[in-house]
Amino acid sequence: MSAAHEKESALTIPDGARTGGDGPAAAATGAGTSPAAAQVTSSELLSVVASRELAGRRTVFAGIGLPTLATELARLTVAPRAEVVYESGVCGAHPSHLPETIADAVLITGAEAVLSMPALFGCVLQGGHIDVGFLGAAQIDRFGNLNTSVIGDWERPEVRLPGSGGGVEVMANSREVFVVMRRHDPRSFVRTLDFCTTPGPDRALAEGIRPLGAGVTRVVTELGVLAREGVGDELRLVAVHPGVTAEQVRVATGWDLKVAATVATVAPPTPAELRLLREDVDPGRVYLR
Amino acid sequence: MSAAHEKESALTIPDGARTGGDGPAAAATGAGTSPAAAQVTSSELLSVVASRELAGRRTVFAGIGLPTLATELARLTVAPRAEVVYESGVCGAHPSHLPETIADAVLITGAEAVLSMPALFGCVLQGGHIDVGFLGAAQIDRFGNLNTSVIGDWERPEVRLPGSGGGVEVMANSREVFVVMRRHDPRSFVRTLDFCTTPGPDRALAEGIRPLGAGVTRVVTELGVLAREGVGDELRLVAVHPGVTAEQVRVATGWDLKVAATVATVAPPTPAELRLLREDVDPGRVYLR
Amino acid sequence: MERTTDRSDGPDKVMSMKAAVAAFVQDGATVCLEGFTHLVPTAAGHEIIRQGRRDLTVVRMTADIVVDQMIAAGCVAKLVSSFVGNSSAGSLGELRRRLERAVPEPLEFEEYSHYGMVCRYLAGSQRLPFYPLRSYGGSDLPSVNSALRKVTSPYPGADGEPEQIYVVPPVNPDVTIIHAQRADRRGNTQMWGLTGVQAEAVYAARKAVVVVEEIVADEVVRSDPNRTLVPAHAVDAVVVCPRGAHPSFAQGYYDRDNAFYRAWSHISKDPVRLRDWLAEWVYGTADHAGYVDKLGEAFWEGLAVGEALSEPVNYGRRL
Amino acid sequence: MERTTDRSDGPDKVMSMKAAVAAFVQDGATVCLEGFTHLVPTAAGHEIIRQGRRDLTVVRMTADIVVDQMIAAGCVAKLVSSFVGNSSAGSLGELRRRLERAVPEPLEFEEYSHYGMVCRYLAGSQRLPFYPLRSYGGSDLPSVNSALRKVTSPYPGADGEPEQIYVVPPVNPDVTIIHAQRADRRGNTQMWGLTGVQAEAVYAARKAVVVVEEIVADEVVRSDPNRTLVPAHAVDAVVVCPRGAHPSFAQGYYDRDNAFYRAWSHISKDPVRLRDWLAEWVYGTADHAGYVDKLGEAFWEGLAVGEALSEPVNYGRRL
Repeated sequence: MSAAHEKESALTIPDGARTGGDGPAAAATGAGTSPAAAQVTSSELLSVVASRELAGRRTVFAGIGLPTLATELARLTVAPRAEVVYESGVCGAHPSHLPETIADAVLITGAEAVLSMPALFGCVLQGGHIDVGFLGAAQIDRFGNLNTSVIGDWERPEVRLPGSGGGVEVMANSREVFVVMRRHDPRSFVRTLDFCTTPGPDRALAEGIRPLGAGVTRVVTELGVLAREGVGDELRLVAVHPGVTAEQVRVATGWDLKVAATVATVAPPTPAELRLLREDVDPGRVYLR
Repeated sequence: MSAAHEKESALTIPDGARTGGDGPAAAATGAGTSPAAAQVTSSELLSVVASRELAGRRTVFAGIGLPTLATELARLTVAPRAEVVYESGVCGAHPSHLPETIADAVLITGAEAVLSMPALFGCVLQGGHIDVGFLGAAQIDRFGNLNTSVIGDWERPEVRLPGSGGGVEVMANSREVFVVMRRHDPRSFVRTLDFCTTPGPDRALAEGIRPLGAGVTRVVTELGVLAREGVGDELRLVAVHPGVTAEQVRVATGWDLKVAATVATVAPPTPAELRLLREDVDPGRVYLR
Repeated sequence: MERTTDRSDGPDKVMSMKAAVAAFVQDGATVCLEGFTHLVPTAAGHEIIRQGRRDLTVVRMTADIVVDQMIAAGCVAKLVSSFVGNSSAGSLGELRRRLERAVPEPLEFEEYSHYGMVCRYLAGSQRLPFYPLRSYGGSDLPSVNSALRKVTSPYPGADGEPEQIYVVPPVNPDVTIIHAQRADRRGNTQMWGLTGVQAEAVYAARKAVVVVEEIVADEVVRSDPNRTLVPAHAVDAVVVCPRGAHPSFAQGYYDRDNAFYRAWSHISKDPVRLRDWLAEWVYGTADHAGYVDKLGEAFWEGLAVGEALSEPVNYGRRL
Repeated sequence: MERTTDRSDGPDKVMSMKAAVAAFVQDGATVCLEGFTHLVPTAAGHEIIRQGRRDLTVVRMTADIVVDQMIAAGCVAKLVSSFVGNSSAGSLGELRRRLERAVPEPLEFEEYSHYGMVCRYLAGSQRLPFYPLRSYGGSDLPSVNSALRKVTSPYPGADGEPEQIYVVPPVNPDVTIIHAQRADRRGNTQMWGLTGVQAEAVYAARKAVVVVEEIVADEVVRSDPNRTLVPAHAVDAVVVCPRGAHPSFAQGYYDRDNAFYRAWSHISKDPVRLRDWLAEWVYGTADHAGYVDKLGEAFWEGLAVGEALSEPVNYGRRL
């Protein structure tokens, strides 16, 4: 099974921890994390970095896993009023247990509202009520266009992936989109997508369709953070994790990656962030393993 | 106030009884009803005749008043499985009291389903689930096109009527439409509508729009019954009440009314029909006065 | 592992009717008031009258008593509607004078059918450029309403030929005001009985005000999330206003005042009587609580309803 | 005056799963199975397998385990879907073999996004020639799915220029099968928790089968008419099949069998193991009651849920 195929959906970040092989050791020895981060798992690192990007955001369309962890952490830190809207139609969930899927029964019991699919996709998402949508992908290109359909040719693919789910709609209708990619390598960060399932606004505009949002504005990876302002803009490296160089990121990227004039170093997760994440958000370490 | 304006809606038959002046005496002395019908009010007569036309029909889209009485009576006689769907969204009502409006609280309590407007108009009506829609109108023409908007010019009308309500949709989407017109006179049965609010299928087709149903197939009046098969067909007189002549009906009609080769005489309401209507359907005589 | 913390935060949006109308209804605005016979936001309309708003475009499927009152009070420059009548009880006197004789001044009127209005809300709520519907073919309505247009389907019709269909444009009111049975303080709104097109009208609007019979504890709302037809993220203000739908009704709270519907046909027929009515019942009351008091408890007892409780359903709890 | 008679008639539509599938699912038919993770009509899919249906076009937003099983059993010629994966648990082995290597034979696949599928149901349920949505601009999906087309809006866009938008065609399945918590004998169907697109999928279909956890008395349904998402007039058959959504869940009745979701990725990866599974659990059981018994009560206790009752609401009674 290819790495790409491990995703559960376009809305769920592939979580290596859940299929084994990505514990603290992997993070510590992987991409050259600093000593300070050595006790931090890859899941924790990505969750913390993504949470910081949610400052000031209100409505987040997210799948289970890292996006939910990031949003829950953000609610405790930089975005106290952030609300997760789930693709299943749940708004204002107050789960008694950490949910295992976006449709987990514990998300429904005690929720503030459960919407039908037409209301969720039509009124909430297409209606423009989502500030940030989280997406994952098998492949991403320099403009943040995404492939979640196939590796290889669509008609006879090498790997058949799950497809769009609501990914096309999240991209077209959220004000901005965050992508979390655990693996940062040239197989995933590609010059040309095998298939564009989920187009960003540049591709839409080229076809004469006016999108609502900016498309992908943040890509958080094991190596750093790529950013993009909106229409016409390319992803560029704006931050690296401690110990990672810009050149390492460029080599791991399948196109000629632009690098910001000043590349920041991502501040390692603070003790406070880690404590909240570990003790409050996911005390059972369902996703933080 | 013009007679035309007394309608509560396109879905409600004007009920003279409710504004006074149409008791048994009026019916008896009005249009030359037979001695046998002398004890029968106009409301009762129209309800009974309309109920018979519902034989075999299942779903009836109806307003309060005569259409409801007719459908309730039909459920007890010729159409035991007939169900009224109300414009307010109520399906399978089991009211504790006779409802005074299509939105009466007693229609909701104990109902089988209450639908939103998008579901009612989109799925039930436009979706093609209605066998018979009942409509009223200020004016009707020979093809069953209806005016419920204005008497006179739309921009500065002599009388402003309530307008379509859901009448346009009932006509466009019901398999057939029954019209009950208490008053049969040239002011209501007109050669040319002042304004066509609610077009039958002929007018729709002339514009290249393909309607679902047959349009108006029955018009029940104080004088008799007009019928029409569907697209391309004109209303023609098929039955008269006892004591009424075809010529009387033609004189009361604003166009050169076609008359069927054989004009039947409407069988007067039977004692059984009257008993059901009076004792079971409307024991409080809310609409039967 | 059971989680021990819960974060029911988010802003409290409760404000007075006076403050909500002052904040969200500006002169010249497009104001949608929805509620199909049931849960008509009458009290909000009265507060708009009290605050003397002008040049409003009012969007409402069934333009009924509250619209006639707002027109008479001089608040309304334009009406967008699919039924302009006093329900089953007769006429709207002021509206007819305006449309038939431009007395005391003209009223702009945009006429639809019910589903045309529903589709405008659907398009507005879904941010669509248009919404198709199988109405209007052969009608004279498109001749007096240029918003009713046609598109050709890119798929062949049932007969293999190209197919045309009418469409309506979205409506995106500056503010939508609805009345509901209950909400929590952050605006999660629950309604039952006839629910009409209120959820879509809220989502179509730039701002939304929900007027409720009562604010309930978060736990009440959260015991039945499927009953929440309007989630908090779509709501800007929650106004507590018991009996605010009178003379219409609130299922399970009070019944319809049919006598007043019948009376309105007479009151509104006479411009002087209509203005006297407004002076006494709207301008003469400080707010809806004053209107309710003025009607008196004996009156409200006449509209009281008994109990018919829904059977609870089980949402389940992880063991 | 209070009325003393009531007429709760209409046809009883209760039938066995065997009879319902025999009557409503024909070889070559377009069969919609809906339920978004929640209330997946698994038992119906298994009965379709037992009866050996062939050449079906299956329409389902989230093609998951039951679809993989139906494909493996040779029932499916074509799949119309917007997500082909084993939920959060991995892969659908049979589906991947078909699409990646045409092993043991090809499978026709029509790919959409979720909202594209929703809009196909909306168009189908509303008898529209198409439904517009703000998706697909710039996507490669239209290059592999010619059903995705564009129309030009007859209204100018926000910038005053003409505006194009993608549309999808209606889907009108020969039969839609859904699973729900409860219905009355005539088909008034009540669901809570995630309700997805089931109501629209039913209205879009020529025939509709509702599978329920339980049949309840008319009075239970009628105590809460707003909970009825599918009225009787849209339903052709009611099948009582407790635990018929396993391995998915029924809110308030039993929880999701997450272990089986995870197991399916392994089972389906091996064609022999997959066929053994079908032999044992589908062909080897006479009906869903047999499947339920075979799993055993201890198993079901593991999926049991506790009580979290909705607060009743008052519908009111005229005094």
